[in-house]
Parts: sequence; C-alpha cells; structure tokens
Amino acid sequence: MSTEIESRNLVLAAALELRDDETCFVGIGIPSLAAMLAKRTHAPRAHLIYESGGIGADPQVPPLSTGSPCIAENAAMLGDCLDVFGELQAGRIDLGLLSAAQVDRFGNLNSTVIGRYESPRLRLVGSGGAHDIASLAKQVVILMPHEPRRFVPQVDFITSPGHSLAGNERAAAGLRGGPSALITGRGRFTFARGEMVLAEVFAPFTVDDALEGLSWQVPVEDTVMRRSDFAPAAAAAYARLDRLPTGTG
Amino acid sequence: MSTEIESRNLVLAAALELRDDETCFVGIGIPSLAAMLAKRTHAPRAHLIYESGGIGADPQVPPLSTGSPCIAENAAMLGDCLDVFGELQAGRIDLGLLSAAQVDRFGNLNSTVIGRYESPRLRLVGSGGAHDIASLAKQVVILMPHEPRRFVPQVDFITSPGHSLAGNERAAAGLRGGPSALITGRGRFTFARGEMVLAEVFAPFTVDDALEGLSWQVPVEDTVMRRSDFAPAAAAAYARLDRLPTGTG
Amino acid sequence: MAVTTLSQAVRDHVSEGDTVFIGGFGHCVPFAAGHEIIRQGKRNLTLTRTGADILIDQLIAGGCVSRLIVGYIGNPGIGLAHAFRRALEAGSLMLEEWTNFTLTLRLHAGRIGAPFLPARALRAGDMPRHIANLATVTCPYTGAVLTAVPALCPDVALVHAQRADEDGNVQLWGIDGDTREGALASRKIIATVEEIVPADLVRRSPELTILPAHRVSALSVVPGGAHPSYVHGYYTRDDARFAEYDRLSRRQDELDAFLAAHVHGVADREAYLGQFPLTDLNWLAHHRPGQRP
Amino acid sequence: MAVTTLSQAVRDHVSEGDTVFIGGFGHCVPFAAGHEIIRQGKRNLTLTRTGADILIDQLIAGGCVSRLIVGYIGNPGIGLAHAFRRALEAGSLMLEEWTNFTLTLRLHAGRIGAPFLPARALRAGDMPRHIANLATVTCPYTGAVLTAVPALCPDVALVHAQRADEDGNVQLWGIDGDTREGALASRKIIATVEEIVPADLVRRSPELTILPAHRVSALSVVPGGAHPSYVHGYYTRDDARFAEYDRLSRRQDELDAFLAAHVHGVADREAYLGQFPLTDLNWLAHHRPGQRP
Repeated sequence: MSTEIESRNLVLAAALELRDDETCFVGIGIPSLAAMLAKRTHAPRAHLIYESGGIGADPQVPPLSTGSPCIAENAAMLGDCLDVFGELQAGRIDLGLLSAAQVDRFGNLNSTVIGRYESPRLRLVGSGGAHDIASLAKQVVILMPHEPRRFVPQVDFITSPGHSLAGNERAAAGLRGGPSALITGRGRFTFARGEMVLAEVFAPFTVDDALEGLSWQVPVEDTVMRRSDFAPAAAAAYARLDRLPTGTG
Repeated sequence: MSTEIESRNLVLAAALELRDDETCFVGIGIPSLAAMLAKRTHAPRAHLIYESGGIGADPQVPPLSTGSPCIAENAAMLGDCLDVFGELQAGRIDLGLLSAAQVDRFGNLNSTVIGRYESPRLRLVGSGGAHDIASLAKQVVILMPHEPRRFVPQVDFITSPGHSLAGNERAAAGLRGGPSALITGRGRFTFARGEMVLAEVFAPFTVDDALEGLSWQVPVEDTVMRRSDFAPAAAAAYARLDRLPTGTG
Repeated sequence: MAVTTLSQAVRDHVSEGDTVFIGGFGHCVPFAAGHEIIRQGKRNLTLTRTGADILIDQLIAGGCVSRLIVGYIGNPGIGLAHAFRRALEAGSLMLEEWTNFTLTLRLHAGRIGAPFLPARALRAGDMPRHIANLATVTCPYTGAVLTAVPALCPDVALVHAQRADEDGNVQLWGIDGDTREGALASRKIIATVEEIVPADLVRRSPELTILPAHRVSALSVVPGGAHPSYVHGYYTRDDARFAEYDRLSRRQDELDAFLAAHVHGVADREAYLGQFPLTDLNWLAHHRPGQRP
Repeated sequence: MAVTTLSQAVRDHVSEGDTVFIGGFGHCVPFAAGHEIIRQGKRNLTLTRTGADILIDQLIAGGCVSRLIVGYIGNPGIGLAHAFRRALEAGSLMLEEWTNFTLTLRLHAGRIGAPFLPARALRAGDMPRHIANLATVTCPYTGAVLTAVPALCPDVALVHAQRADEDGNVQLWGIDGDTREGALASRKIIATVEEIVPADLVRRSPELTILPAHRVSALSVVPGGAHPSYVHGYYTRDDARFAEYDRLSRRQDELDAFLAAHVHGVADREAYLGQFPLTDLNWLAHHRPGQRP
C-alpha cells in the first residue's frame, strides 16, 4: 500500500512533467490529478485532452470517467474520439500520462490480463486508449504507486508498447517516442537508454527505498538527484485538490 | 435557348424522380428547383442533402450556392462534407440529381472542359461533387435543357462516369447504378440498356421535338409515353416557386 | 422512422445473433434500452463499443451476449467488470479486443463506406497477435506499413440522447465519444430520448443534430433512460450506483438479485425510476431541457 | 497563439511558396485574409480547398498563385471563374484537380495523421488519368480495389468564423463544408473572427468550437471579414457582389481596376467596409451575435 506521502509525491512529481502550452492526453485517476494540479500551478495553459473528445478540458473535480460531466462542463471544445485520436495519430500530442497494472524494465505496460491471455488468472480492463497513447504520443510518462508486485521483469501481456532491447524497434514499427520517465511516490526513473534507470528520489525516501522490493536489479544513475520538497505553492494546491470529492461533478 | 414551357416541364418532370422518404443529393440550379418542388408536392419527407453538409435541408428560396444561408437556416442537421460524402460512399444516397455542360449517349457528363484538357477552348468549373455522386449514388438522374450543343456523341472529357458499351464496367470499378434517366424540357430518356433512349414526351412536344438537333440517332422506345400535363397541384407549386427570388435567403 | 414504445422498438429491431452497437461514452449510456433487451431475453448478441461500462456487464450477466468487440471493459474509475471477467474466465464469452482508437476507426470506416482504414496503431506489443487475420497495408506513396483496420457495420445501434423532433432528427450535446460514429455505421438505429421537441426548435440548432431522421429506425421517449449514467443538461451521473454495482456484481447471486429486482422486476423505465428516483437536476440554466437553442 | 492584426498575422505566417488552405464553404469565406495576402504581394502560393469561389479567383488575378489543388472553381450559381480560366488557358497556372469528396478525404487524412485513405471514387472516367502518380490500394479483407488518396497537409489555413475567446478557441456554426477538416490538417492556422467573447461563453457551448486554441497560430478580430460571403448570425450573403464580379472579371482591365480600388486601394477591412457597407443584419434573434449560447 502506498502511504499518504507517497500519493502526494507521485501527483506533485507527475504534474511537473506537463509543460505550459503543451498538449497532454490524460487518463483517469493519478493522471487526471497530476494534470489538474499542473493547470493550477506552473502550466495554466496546458491543453488537457481526454479520449471521450474533451479538448482544453479543465475538470473542477477528479473525474471518475473520461466521459464524466466535469470533463464536458468546462471544456474549450467537445469533439469526439476520432478527433482526439486523430490528433494523436497526427503527432500533435506532446505528452501521454499512463498507469497500468504491471510495468517492466522497458516501460512495457500491461492493463489486459494477469496470467495467460487464453486462460486468465485475473482479467483486467484492456487497452482503452492506452496502447494508442503509448504508440503515438511524442512522449509518455508512466505513473505507478510503489507497489513491487506491479514491477516485473517481463509483463504478462504487452498492452502498451514501451522500449525494447533493440533500440530502433519502435521507430521501425512507425511508433513515436515512448516512455521518457516513470514516476512512483518514491522517485523518478528515466529511460534514456531504453531501460528504466533511477534518476531522482523524493524526500524522505532514499535510493534503497525507491528500489525496495523491485524484482530485478534496476540500474541507478551515477548521480541520483534528491528532491527535498516540492514548491510550496504546488504543495498547497495539492492539498486543496486532495480535499475535493472524487466524482463526476 | 430553352423556352418558359420547357423550363417548367424540366423542373416538374425532374421533381417526379424524387420519391417520398428517399435521400437525394442535390446540386444547385435545376436540381434544387426540382427538389424544392418535390418537397412541396408528393415528397414532403424526401431528405435533401447538399455537399456543404446540409442534411434534411428545406431551402425557402432557390440557393445560389450549396453553402448559402437558406441551406443552413432550415436544415434538420448540419454536418460537413465528410459526413455527406461518407453517406454517399456508404451507399445510403438513393438519388443524385446532376446537370452538366455536355452529356453523351451513355450518360457520361462533362463539367470540366470544352476542347482538350491540356489546351482548353473553354475551361469549366470541374467536378465538385458531381463525379462522386455519379459514381456512388444508387441512381442518378440527369437534368438538361434541350440545347443540342450539349448533347454530343462523345463528351470532350468524362467528369462524371455514366454507362459504357461493356455493361459491367461500372460494377467492375466498384461503382453503383449510374444514370437511370435524363430529362429535358421536351421529354424523358432512360438508360435501360446503358444507352439513352427516348421514353416519354411532354406536351406540346412531339418525338421529333424531343430529338430535334441531336447529333446522333437516338433510339426511341416502341411505345413513347406522352404526358399531356403535370398534376395541377404540382403546376401550381411550380408557379409559386418560379416567383421566388433566386438567391441565398 | 416510427415513434413507438421502447418495448416495441426492441422487439422489432433487435434479433438474436445481431451485432449491437451500444452508444454512450460515459454520457447518455442507453441503460433503458439495454435493460429492455435483457427483459426480452434476446440471446447470442455480439455487443460492440470502444469503452464498455457496466451496462454491457449487465447484458452479459443477463445471458444476452456471446461475443464482445471492445477496446475496454470495466467500471470506469472504480474497477473491473465482474460479470465479464467471470464469463471470460469461464470460457463462455468470446472476446475480440481492439484499442479505443482502432475500434473508433473500424466504426468510422463503416460510417463512411470504406472497407478498411489504415492506422499507425496495433503495430507493436501483444495486442495485434490476438486479433484473428489482422492485416497490414502499405501506403503506396510513403511506403509506410500500417495496420489495415476492417470496417465494422453493426446491425443495430442503441442511442440515448437529449431530444428529437417527431420526424426523428436526434440531438445530442455534451460528450459524444464514439456514439455518432457507431450509430451512423450501423444499419438500424433505435433512439431513446428524454423528450420530443418541435421540429422548428431542432432546425434552429442543426449543429446539435447527430442522427438525421432517415437513419433512425425507431424513436422512443424514455425520460431517465440513461440512469445511472447522465444526460448533459437533464440529470447528472449517479456515481454511487456505479460504486454499488462494483460491490454487488462481485458475486453472481447478488448480481442475479439485482437484475431480478431492477430489470426483470420492472415493466419499464418508469417503474425502474420509482426505485431510483432522479434527484439531481441542479444544472446550470443554460443546460436545462428546452433551454438549449 | 497571439491575438494580433491581420496584417501582422499574414506577414508572420504566410511565406512565398506555401500551400494555403482557404476555409469557408460559401459561408465564412475569409475574404479579408485573402485580400491581405494580395496586398502584401505574396507570390508562388499553392491554394487548396474543395469548392473554390471568387476569393481564389481574386488571388489568381492578384498574381499570388502558381498552383491550385481544388475540386471545383467557379462563381457558384452564376458561372465561371474568369481569372482562373484565363490563367489556365494562358498556361500560367498549374492545376491539380480532384473531386470534392476525394479532396475532402485528402484533408481528412492529413487531419487524422493517415498517409493515405482509400476511396471508392476516381475509379472511372477521365479524372484519374489527369492526377499524376495516382495509386490504387487493394483492401486486404474484401479484395476491392480502391483509389489511394494521399494526405494533404497545407502549410497554413485561413479561417473566418463567428467568434473566439482570448485563448484562441474558435467557434463556427452554420455551414462548415471542409473548413474544419482543412484547417486542422494544416500546420498553422490564421483565424479571423467577427468578435472576441469571454472564455466562459465559449466553454458553455464547447460543441460549437471547431479549432482549439493550441492549433491556432494567430487570431485577429476582423468584423465583416467574410463579405461578400456571409457569417451565419451576423450578416447575410451579398449576392449582388457575386453577380457584379461575374461581369467585371470577364475583362482583365476591369478586374485590375477592381483590385486596385477595393484591395490595394484600402489599408484594411475597415476601409473596405467603408466602400461596401453591410446593410443586411436582419437575422433571427437566436442568431444574433452573442445571443448564441
């Protein structure tokens, strides 16, 4: 289980991945919280896009569904799935924020099945737009609570393709950037060489905490940055966000 | 030059080609007049579709452009070009009404060029949606004033494909029905065997009138029907239509 | 197009073995029409939509479904679709799984009459391997290899929307998702609406019309027809029911009891609403029924 | 996105040799932006849209155009485009000619990031033979042979619309035609609008937004910017000007005089409107500026 401090770190650190004026394809849950926080702090003109067709969305409560009233109520534009996935395919989405049930060292994500596809131990929800975002956004950031069972050497099923050992496989298949970072409540990992590497830890967590329980030997940058805290304004905005009812508004 | 009686016959006869509840892709000029007349008489629930995206249109004056105010003002739905051409490609348009500068015995239409394409004697407006309608509507009706120079053994340029000698060429290219009739102010021709055949004349015109000046030997049905007049209600509706200002409303 | 009861519309236009597109992307989910299908015991249906939520789970629990073509199925923001999960794990349900983008393109192809459309997705990972006979196509101009996404033309679509005129022109505003694409790709459309309004009101805001009359096979007036999802401007989402469904659907017997009480146990939506009164109608004035131009 | 003058927007975003999409399908034709291009003497442009009308004829007469990619060019309902016709007959203009459907698909492909789209048109007649390197593609599922329509991504689009907010979200209602497809297929968009309205007004009717702020490169407020075409809810079509243009454009010297007086001879649209005052604002109340929700 993720502690309260870890939840806070995860959302605050994830928000920093959005830059102002950029377009971000946002999912439900932690991705929405991070995007809402970014808009309330350093990226007020970030363009939030939901797969339901909400463009320039500005939800006032964390939505339960990409089709929730709070996505529609305050959007700058309401298109449809084809509009927003069309923008994605055309290469006009700067950032995708994704979560999943499992992630592996290459940033491959599984949201389809635990166990074998043909004989599932636990059948999950499937791709939704995750595969599309992982394939076609200019850049993807993965948001995961630090729960070691989610971090596996090899995912049971690659729903959303990450990197692979042969570095040009994505490009050969016509895919764009892929995962640039993975954020937990304890630290930030990068994929500079196509593989997950610990680059930063969030106080009070140490390098050992950030790697605790992970089932493979995760590489660590020579110099791991240590973030002592987030900007006070961002922390305050997070506190306000955290008191909002989760729901559809 | 077409006389007043010919103009009236052409519009009244063309209107009869629309059936109630059917979908009709309508162009500007005589096609719009015919469609407006049909909606005011025997086909009040005909669904008029304009290439600008007007669906279930019900113009109150004859429009000058498919994008005119009177197309938008009273439409049941405003989509866009892709919506209406998509319906056309999907085979959901029952009837297309077309005019052109030239027509030949197979119902091929030319709205592109008089003379050679590379060295035009007179350059015309081009296809617009005419080629698409001629290819993809379930059925096409051609509306032409009786002006002999427009009727040629072979059009200078096939903008909108009609039939051809080899009867299955259209189907082999994936095209739908093609021209079923051609209407002038003097008579109605059919294409039952892929070639223009005179089937009906409109009083006071005779078979000879209907064929007058045509530059090839147009076949004539064994029994040519003779329409002595149109329904009084339709004639009255035409008279009202004829007094409307032509314009965009 | 005929204005009729929902019961008649489903009887006339949904046949066993049909492929049924379920409209509503979170918004305007056609729960009333789906429940009527369960009540009438239609069997062996293939259901399709991109993001499938608990209505489709209920249709599975109701024994109506033999096959799904979806991009996602769950209880959004809450968890899994438990009847789906049990049926799949038991092997009693066939699943054809796409992504939300590629399934949108399949419907788009059907709508615009293209037999396939090219896509840059489904080019890597494990998903393409699990779609039978998935083909690629090479762009003749760029040489790029793309996924060829085949057209999908459902037999019938269920759509719930704010309003229609008596001719059958249906207007929907707020979130659309894949509703319009999926409905217009379908051969027939059963539309339910909150209300019928005069034709001149529709013709004053034709931009809001998503289904033209000539594409609608049957139209029924079913207020509250989207509960527990919502209708923009009419009533909001009943989040608590989705959370409750997560709990009750974990056990087959509790889910059976839910269907017995709230689907089989009611004659129609009016009786259903007696059990789940719509309390939240506190929308802004501009979104009130009839106030929309 | 920058709110700026139209003169600055054209200076910043239209370069010699660009491919320029001209928005407006009869409705909201961006005459003010087109005239500014003529005034600034931009050369060697490729212009594109499906149904091209007299604004494109004027840009040809103004010496700006070396190439057209269109489905139609004329003076709708009236006759031919005379400057176009003369230029083509003189061999001083390159023409790439599609149908309105297939050109719409080219823009649609560009908008949704597909390198090509399959079409059932351009399969017979003389048109396909006159499009250089036109390829076919075979559907891998049905075996059908289709025309492969290549994506078209113009460098910059000119769009006129009713209104925008200060962020640059542009709203258009009434006839769209290929305006949204063409603009969103383009790398940059120059938008002119009748008025800027508060963001909360836009966000209360997000269904009317056709261009989101992040796609708009420059936004200018240019009332009357579509005359002699029209802006639904603001002013109606000035049919007489189209008829007059048919007459005056038949002779090059008269057309030159027209451009000298009404394009080169005015500094901006305000000065132009001094010559052609908009008199017809008699629209229904629900279509008045600002009354649209």
